[in-house]
Amino acid sequence: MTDETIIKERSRPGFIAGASAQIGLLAIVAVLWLVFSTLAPGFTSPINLFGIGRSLAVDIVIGFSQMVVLATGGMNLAVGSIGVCAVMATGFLLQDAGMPVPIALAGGLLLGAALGWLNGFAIVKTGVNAFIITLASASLFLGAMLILTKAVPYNALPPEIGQFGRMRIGGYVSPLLFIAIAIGVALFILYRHTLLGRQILAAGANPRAAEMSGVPVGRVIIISHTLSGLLAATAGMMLVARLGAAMPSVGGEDWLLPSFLGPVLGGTLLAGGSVAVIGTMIGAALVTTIRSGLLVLQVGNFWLQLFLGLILLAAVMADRYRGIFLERRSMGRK
Amino acid sequence: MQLSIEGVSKAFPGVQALDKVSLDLRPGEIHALMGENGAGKSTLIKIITGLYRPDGGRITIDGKEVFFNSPRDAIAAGIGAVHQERNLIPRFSVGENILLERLPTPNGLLDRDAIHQEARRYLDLLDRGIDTRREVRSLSVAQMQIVEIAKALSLETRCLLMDEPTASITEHETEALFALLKRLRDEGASIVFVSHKLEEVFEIADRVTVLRDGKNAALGEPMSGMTRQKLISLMVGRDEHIVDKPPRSRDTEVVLEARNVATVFGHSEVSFALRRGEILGLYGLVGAGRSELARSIVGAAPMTGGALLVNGKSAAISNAYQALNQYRIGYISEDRKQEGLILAHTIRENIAVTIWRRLAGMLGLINPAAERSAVNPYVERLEIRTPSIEQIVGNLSGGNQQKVSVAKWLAANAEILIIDEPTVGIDIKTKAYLHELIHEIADGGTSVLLISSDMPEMVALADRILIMHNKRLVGEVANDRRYDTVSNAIMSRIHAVEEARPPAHTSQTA
Amino acid sequence: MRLSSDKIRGFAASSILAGFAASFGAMGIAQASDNKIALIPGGPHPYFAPWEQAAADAQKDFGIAAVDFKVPQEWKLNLQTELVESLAAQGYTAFGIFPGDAVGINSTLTELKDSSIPSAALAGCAQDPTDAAFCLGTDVYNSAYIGTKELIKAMGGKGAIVHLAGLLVDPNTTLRVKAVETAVAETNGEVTLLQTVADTDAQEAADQKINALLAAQKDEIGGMIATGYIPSVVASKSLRTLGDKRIKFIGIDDDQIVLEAIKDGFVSGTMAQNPYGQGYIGAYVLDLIASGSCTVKEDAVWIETPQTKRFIDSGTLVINADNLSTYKDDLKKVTTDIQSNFKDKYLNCQ
Amino acid sequence: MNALLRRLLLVEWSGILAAIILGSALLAWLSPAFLTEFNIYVMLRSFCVALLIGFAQMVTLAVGQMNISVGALGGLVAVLAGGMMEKMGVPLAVAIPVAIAIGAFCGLLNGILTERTGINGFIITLATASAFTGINLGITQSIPFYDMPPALVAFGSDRFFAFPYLLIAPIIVTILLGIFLSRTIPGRQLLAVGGNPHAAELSGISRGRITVLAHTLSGALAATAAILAVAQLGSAQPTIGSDWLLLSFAAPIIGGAALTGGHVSVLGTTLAVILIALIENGMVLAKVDPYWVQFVLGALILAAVWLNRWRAVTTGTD
Repeated sequence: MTDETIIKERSRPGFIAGASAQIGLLAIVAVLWLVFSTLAPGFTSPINLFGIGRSLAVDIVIGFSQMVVLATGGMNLAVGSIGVCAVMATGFLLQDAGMPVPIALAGGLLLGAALGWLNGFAIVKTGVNAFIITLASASLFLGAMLILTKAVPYNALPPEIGQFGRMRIGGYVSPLLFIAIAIGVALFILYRHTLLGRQILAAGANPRAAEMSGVPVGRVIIISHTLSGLLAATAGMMLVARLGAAMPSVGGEDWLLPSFLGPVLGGTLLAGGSVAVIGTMIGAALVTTIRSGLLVLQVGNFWLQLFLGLILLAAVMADRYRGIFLERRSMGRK
Repeated sequence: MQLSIEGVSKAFPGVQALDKVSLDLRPGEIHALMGENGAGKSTLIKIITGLYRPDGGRITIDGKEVFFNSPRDAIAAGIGAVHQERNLIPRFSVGENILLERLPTPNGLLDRDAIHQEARRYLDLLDRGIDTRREVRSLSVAQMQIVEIAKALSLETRCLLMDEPTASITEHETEALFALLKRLRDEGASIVFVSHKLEEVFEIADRVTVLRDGKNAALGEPMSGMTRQKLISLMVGRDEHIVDKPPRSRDTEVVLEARNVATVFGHSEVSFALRRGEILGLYGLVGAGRSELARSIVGAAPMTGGALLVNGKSAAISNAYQALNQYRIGYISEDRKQEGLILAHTIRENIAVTIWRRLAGMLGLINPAAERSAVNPYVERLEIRTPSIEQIVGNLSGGNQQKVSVAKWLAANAEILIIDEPTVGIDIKTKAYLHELIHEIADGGTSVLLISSDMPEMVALADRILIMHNKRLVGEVANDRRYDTVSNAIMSRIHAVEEARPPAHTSQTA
Repeated sequence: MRLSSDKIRGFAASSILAGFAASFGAMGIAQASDNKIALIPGGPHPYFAPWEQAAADAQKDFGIAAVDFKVPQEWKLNLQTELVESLAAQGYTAFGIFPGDAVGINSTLTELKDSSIPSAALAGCAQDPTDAAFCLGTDVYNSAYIGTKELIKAMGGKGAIVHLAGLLVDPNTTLRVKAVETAVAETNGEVTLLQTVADTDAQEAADQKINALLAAQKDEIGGMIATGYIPSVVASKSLRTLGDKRIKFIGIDDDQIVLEAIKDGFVSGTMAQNPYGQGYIGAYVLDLIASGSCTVKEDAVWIETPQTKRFIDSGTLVINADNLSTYKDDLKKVTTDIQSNFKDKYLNCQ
Repeated sequence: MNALLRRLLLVEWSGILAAIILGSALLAWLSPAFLTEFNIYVMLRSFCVALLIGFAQMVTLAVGQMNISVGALGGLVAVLAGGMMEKMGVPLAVAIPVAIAIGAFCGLLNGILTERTGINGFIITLATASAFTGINLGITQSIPFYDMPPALVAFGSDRFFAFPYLLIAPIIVTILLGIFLSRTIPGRQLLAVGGNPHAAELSGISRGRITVLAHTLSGALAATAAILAVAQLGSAQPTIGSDWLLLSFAAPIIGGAALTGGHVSVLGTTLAVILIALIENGMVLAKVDPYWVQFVLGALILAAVWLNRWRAVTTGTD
């Protein structure tokens, strides 16, 4: 044993949180699927699976947009505001400016990235906590959107956008889910195999040490926020497709909890320096599964929230005790 | 108090940390606990202080078996400790930290004046310069260490465990500490003293217990019959390899020159020249401002005057990123955990962090194979003991952590390395190895600015030694590798400056 | 068989309304059906409480296999659409939905239509273009307009008013703002709109903003109109606290606090809506459509509103001190009227 | 810079104080209604609940935890208190302590679950938040309890000149909390655990017990906030608490608390809540166009934060 044993308590498996932790969570999701589909046949009907997949896709991307900032040890309370700004910008470009779809989408994404950059820039230049800056900018961005659009939704978008949102691949799957997975793969590569990803994680885990080692910490934080804005905008675009309209009421504070839920359940630390890309996806899947399962089971109208909370609690505890059990067993072998 | 550890064992996942280890502590003795890093000293201390529970064996106090479920129990049983990790609350005042678990509440509420008076009593035993009302986070590393010791003393326990109390304090304070420990011993206290510095052990300990690989290599042997060589062979299992390298000549070109540098920390008129391939020592008492100067050089803190020249050209360094990537200056911080390493990341990531830029190919993709093959040679060359380079650095021993820290900078190919306290808390074998390595680095053409409070280390490594006092350079001593003459020259220089002016508080370090 | 037993229970029901409805059943207008109909509000909200009874009554009175009141966990669009999707997966055959978001609900309605599941907007409308078969509810624009007119009347035709509006990002809020502005403009300057205070949908925010408003301009304000449930309640309470009967106030909905304030003279009136009737009639009509026996008449005399071209007013009336005790009966009468004429006016039935 | 000013600037909340003074001066100049007795009453009253919400989060931040369930817990306590009084006829003097005890118990539950399972408090309280809201909605079916005792309602709206009686509660809580955190052993232990959990444990402080204590305290404070909200609104609304979360973090953090734990400021949090109340009041008074409200809110928070940052940099007390 080393002299630094105590560190063990606080340390964590590798920088992409340990595969075993994610298998545990995945197993819990699988068990829930088994239970729900046995108890309620409607759970696995095409329309329900399609619905689950589509909600999941958006939640995953919202989770990613928070995760990339959590990796730096910060947080982004403005994900929802950036999302809705991008949504309304796209709506404007499509409906009022008559731009073709790809240009309008690119415009929305670009705006999201720009707003994210603004957050990052302000955080690095002022040295103020990301929490406070993004709290203020959430209000600023949302406010600017309201001033410019007067909160009037754009609901005469080209029909192919709504059709894309309703499209079913093989009767079960929404193309949005593939987009979310593709983003997941890209992020996985980013954090696992690229210079930038590594620098982000190093800066998140120990900014002073990273700075001393020649990591441009400030630049890395700005890039992470830009990426967060881009991802929030992407989630916004997905909602535009899903709803067939661009509305001022999407995003905002509503995204805040889901944005933390996926990454944190999946094993991303709030302290920074670790990301769980696959975990975020599984974490989001856990919540979506429980929610959908309870709906299908027709659990009492107003009591549903209670059961959602209890099952969530049971799931995280089961995962936790599985981890402890494995640890004990590996010691027993010794 | 008669504290007795009998056949205690402790296993962690993958490691048998302690295997039937014993230790008996008598009243009125200073008992040295020695061993290389990873030998199990700290684990043993954590068991005695109730932080870990042993898998087997027993602990008795005055013949009665005791069970500690938490540090609380151990304190109640009369055992106080200075742990190796920093254990202070950064935002609390010095006084509150010292009396943390038993703050005085005369009428249900804290009495701040009483706290500071009480804390003052213990702090004065060691250092009068630290204000008990200051927040701990504003102290220097050495000052924090002194607060830690005062905190342990304040428990007034009959048994005191000290895990490397002198690791980051200077000789001056060490002397005060030793005088105090001796007095406590003479009053009947039992003290366990852990240190890697043999000189200290020989100076202060009455008996010694040695651990090697989690087992007893020696059990309570009297120091009177002990020789340096014997102690080393007990710990290491082989003889100490002593580096003895003649000082290098110094006619190479100047790579780093400071001209009248002033900083926000209060340095002024700091001028020196570092030549290619030399080891330039920077010695000073705690609070002299050595680390702060280093931080200013690499741009981690602003300079307020003067100029830096790198390879003869004026250099404006605004951050560490620029220092490394543009001027090839690296800084190995004394604060390994805060500034040196990313404890939660793997060895591979820690070493490669400085060279990712070089490794990255198209689209910024890093080839894992290339990364491993870049890192592996350093792991081998520095003999970093680990099952795999995927090991989390926080799980390594202090010595191996330091090797990782050095490996990182070797990999970075820095031309100028500022090495700050490279062997604090490092065991003898690793220390010797690191010394060899630093010589090797310099021989390879890298210039080293060495900061150390460890006089023997300074003498063994530096080619010449700058003396810093109160944020000024007050002299330079040539090093002829003769400990007595060099250390005398340095200390008398410092004392001369000290006497020339009214005594200043040494606590003004920002 | 089912019909008969339901019929007996229907007759046994004490309410006049149930009696009416059951007699329609007895006349053979409604057929027993296998439809499962869900009535879904925008989220948990006291306004929709009568829907639960309306669902139970409709199931009984019209012999529908199931009429269920299903509440999204929170007032969020995605939770509402997930609930709809899930219920569709479970075999519900028709949906009566309050569009918590008038635009956002449309893609879900389109999907329901694609799966041949009819839906109707109840209580509030979905914004055109929409696939909701019709909208039975309160015309938010008209209600706000009438309310403002009522307020202006109470103020004696002149003075300055303040509009307490709901969430700014809600499309309905925009309509209400316009309605109030229009009503004010029609007075040709006799009445001025002093200020519009928005985002008063949360308790504390409403309390804070409304009180701050009263503090600042108590003397200039001649009247206030609230177009959201919560600001109505909070403003009623604030006026009572202030003890000010000079400022006229028109609220919305029949929350107990508002009604008592009307009784005691602190509030001039409130715009009653007809939640029970919306749920009850909605279920009745959805059953007819989902059974395939009727289709919506395209050329019926729909009311056209800024939101939709197929609007049916479920009845808006002003509750004031005069009709405080009788307004419930008035609403029931409205409900019966709408229901008895619905088939002829709006449907083509075989 | 004269010595007094410099010393004032060294205090970390002085930036916020300056923002408050500046803002008040500006508003007094802009709107004659600002300094009227009634407006001051309105501002003080709106500040009461918000302050307790900020404190409820602050104590968990102090120990290095978070309580996502503050709002849900507050909502639950509000309807339980309302239900007790309306449906069971429990007298006010019994209902209030019971309600606070229920809040403390819910907090205790949060604490014990966090401590025993070793799962991040963020996740635990996220789950319990959902459970608390579920119980709240299950009991009320989203319909408020209206029949509150007149004494409670009067307490929520009566005033002595500009001083709302409601303010008594937060004043007492502020003083007690200030003393608790700076002058009592559990209070100091709480901050010690937040500042360096490992060190605190080595010093014989039970990390577990202190974490549970912080959560329990947070529950009790949220419950107190809920009761004040009931008094203020005159009815027990199930929606109480639904919009507390962001404010609960914003107030202590703008007031200087560290998200990582170990450092909070009672005074700073109080000033931050005053600042927020001032901004919101000011926007109504200044008749800000509703479409501009959000934007102005963000800009003002940013300005206040920047002012404080400027202070920190100037004085080097970063």
